[in-house]
Amino acid sequence: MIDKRVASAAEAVAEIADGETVMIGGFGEAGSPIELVHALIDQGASGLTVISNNAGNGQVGLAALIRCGQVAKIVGSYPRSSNSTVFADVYRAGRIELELVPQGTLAERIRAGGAGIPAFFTPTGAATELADGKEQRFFDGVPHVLEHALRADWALIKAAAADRHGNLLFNKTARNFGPIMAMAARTTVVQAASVGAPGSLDPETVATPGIFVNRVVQIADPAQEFDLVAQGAHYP
Amino acid sequence: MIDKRVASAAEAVAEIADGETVMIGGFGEAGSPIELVHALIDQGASGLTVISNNAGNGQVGLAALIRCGQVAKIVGSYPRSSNSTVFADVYRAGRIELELVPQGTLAERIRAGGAGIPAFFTPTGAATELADGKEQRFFDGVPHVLEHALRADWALIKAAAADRHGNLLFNKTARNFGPIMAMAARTTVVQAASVGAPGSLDPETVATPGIFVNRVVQIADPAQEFDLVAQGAHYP
Amino acid sequence: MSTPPPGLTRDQIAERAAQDIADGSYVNLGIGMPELIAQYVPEGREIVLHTENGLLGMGPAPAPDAVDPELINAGKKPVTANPGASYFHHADSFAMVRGGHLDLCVLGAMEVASNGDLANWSTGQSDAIPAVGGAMDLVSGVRVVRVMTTHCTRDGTPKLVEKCSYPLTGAGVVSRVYTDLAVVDVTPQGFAVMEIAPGWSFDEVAARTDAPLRDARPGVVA
Amino acid sequence: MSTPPPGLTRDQIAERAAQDIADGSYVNLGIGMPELIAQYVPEGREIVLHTENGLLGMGPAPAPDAVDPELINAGKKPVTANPGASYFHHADSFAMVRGGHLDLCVLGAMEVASNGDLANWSTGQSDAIPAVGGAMDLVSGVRVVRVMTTHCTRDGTPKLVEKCSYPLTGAGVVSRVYTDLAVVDVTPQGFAVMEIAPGWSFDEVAARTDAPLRDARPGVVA
Repeated sequence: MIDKRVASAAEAVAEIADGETVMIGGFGEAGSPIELVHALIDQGASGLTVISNNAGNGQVGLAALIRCGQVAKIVGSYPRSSNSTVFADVYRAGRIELELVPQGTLAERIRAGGAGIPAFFTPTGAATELADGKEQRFFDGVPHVLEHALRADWALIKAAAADRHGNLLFNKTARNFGPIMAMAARTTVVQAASVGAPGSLDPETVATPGIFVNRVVQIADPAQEFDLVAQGAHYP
Repeated sequence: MIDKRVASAAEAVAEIADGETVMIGGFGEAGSPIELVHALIDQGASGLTVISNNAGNGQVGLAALIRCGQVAKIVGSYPRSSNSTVFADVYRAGRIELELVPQGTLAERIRAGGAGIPAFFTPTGAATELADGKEQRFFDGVPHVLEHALRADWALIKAAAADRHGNLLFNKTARNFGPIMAMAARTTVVQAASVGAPGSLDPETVATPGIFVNRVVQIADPAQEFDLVAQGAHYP
Repeated sequence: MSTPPPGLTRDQIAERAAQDIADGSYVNLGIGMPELIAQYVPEGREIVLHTENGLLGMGPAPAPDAVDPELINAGKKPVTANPGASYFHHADSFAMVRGGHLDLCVLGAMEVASNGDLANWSTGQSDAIPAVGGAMDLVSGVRVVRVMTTHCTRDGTPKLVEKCSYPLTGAGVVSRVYTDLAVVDVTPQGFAVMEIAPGWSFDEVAARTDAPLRDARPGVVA
Repeated sequence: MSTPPPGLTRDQIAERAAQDIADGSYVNLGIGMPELIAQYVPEGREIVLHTENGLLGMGPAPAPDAVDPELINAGKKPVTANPGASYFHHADSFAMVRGGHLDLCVLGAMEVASNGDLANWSTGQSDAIPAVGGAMDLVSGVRVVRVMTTHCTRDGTPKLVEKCSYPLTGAGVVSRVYTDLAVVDVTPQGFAVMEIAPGWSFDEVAARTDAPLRDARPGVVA
């Protein structure tokens, strides 16, 4: 029997080890797997490499994970935030490393990691300083850079609905990095507002097939990072 | 106003010119855009390069297009058919060229064509004769081959439902190559059983966003290639 | 020379930029000033807005009581979805961008060079937090890249230059610039002024531009 | 030597192969004989079948009056979808394959070599119609690749060989072979026989194998 449900966020992230790589879904405040990230803060793993488009908002979620000193490196496209100085402070203090990647290249590298494509050529970033040191090649007279796949030990993502097999639906623009991060991690952990029996989701509309998912935690009424930041919430 | 509807299959394919490249959706008999292919037969363009996983069934659709002498080259993975000798006869007579591509590489090359990725490395086919003459490189000690994007002048695909913007839903395994071929052609022509107003499809479930579609023809009661072949139908 | 009147307002620049968007276009509007353009699409034209975080068919901001924190744009502001919209993940979203499926994007700029180079992501200052987002993807993939910006920075430094001093977002990508003072095309011969704000002269615009300008206004013999 | 009894039937080979599929596995079964395996998954184990044309959670063949020509498997035969199924396009389907997400595939074979090389797509004959399908993708991406086949061709030629004579599907990819005569593992030391069909001796199997065989049956001292 296939049953990917685990009882709690704490149990779902218990095995994340120091120094591992963790993809964290979300774009801005939409789709942040807040409860999973807070469980990771409670759990205490450190020296993590986090792959995430942004670097957190306010004093919760990823921003709090960074503030707690658990993140050694961020791979992302836009770590600036108008509502948080956590990343900026830690970065200026030299206590976190940053690999800056154009947003579409970040997405494509993650998708490649999940699809068994070790490297691909892209025009994005060619002839800019983000191409420095990268292999370049012309196609049809246009310069391209060779970009390598990104994979992770863990992916933490948020879905709107799941079933026991790990099939997922997302909500609007909270989908963002969820489906591709689910593909690219050794162990994908999902928090979903509802978790039904197989057959509860229409097979035509499944956005992430269960084969990409390892653990599902039901968080029936998830906090919205948007609301927590607006309220000035602080974790822990 | 965005209205991609055209009145007939004939009108939708009227501009396909001799020598152009046409992607044709479908896997086996599922998802074949039969009415569009028959309109292309009526229209008469020749010297075509067809990108399609298979090479047709029975004496209808793609098999008929080949029999009519309109196809100079096939790019596909499995041109053998248990229910048709059309391709085999033409191939043995030396009247058609074949580029044989592993099925997943075919899909990924089409997706790359649609995604602006000119080339990528894949392990598929490395150390086989299908890698002969291709650039090879090792990643993590495993041999990979460099594969190039496929694009086309036209894509002819079949959908279950569409809207005026060209958003598409597919039916079950008839989805197969439809979404990626729609991405990779200069002009994508869709036959859909129903064509509604914008808003008639749930934005969470759209499988092909309208940006990838140029023309939509309503074929309310499309023939199934499966049935035509079983009936021994012959086109024209 | 006499002091010229104020240039176009942000809304006026947006209105001007919107006039050049053809009916049926798929368009990405950069964060900040370019977002205003959506409000000025001329009556009778239907355009589809793409926001790179995963929505095609973006609509205007919602009423305050209808905000969904999971329906936002690339600038992280709440938006709505129009009829005919679709949601998708980031790899699919940037396949649209990189694959040349968008007709037009209008971006902000720190500098635009007369060869079409664009700098809009980094001042290169060592204490700044580096952040690039989707700008490099947009300029390398979208068919037509235009810029909407003030002609000069707040301290009066020209943004239209002979060569960018900031790190590039993309090389040779911009085809047209809308500013508070002018509409300027990037041509093989450099900047060409197509229109000038009311009350401004060519020389006054040229004095605020750090590259040679050609007067290509219809009816003007240069 | 005496004539041995008939080997296992196709159904018996399938039943044996099914016993090695762990509960919860994601599995792709090759066209032809391997498809039979689905019918013999032991009671109490839930496995999810992938068919590369775009379905995860494939169920058995439908009743004749319930055939949907748009719901087929990679062998182009009508199938059904189990609860928990999902449909997807070909690029996503082969991302599952190539990306290492499938636990197991069981494929047919024309030849398997003692180093794990597999040939199952082409006889290399000049008048044959070349066709490869998804076989090369499966062997390069799926974590465990096994083979189900008759031990010899109809004319008695061994399929387990020292070196494949037909064009390869993949190099060093097969880990276990189920035949009508034996279960044979591919090891760094070559073929190792793990089980033998009732009524057959090691020597009789070895005589029908075109590569050195090691007897690695539990309890047998080689």
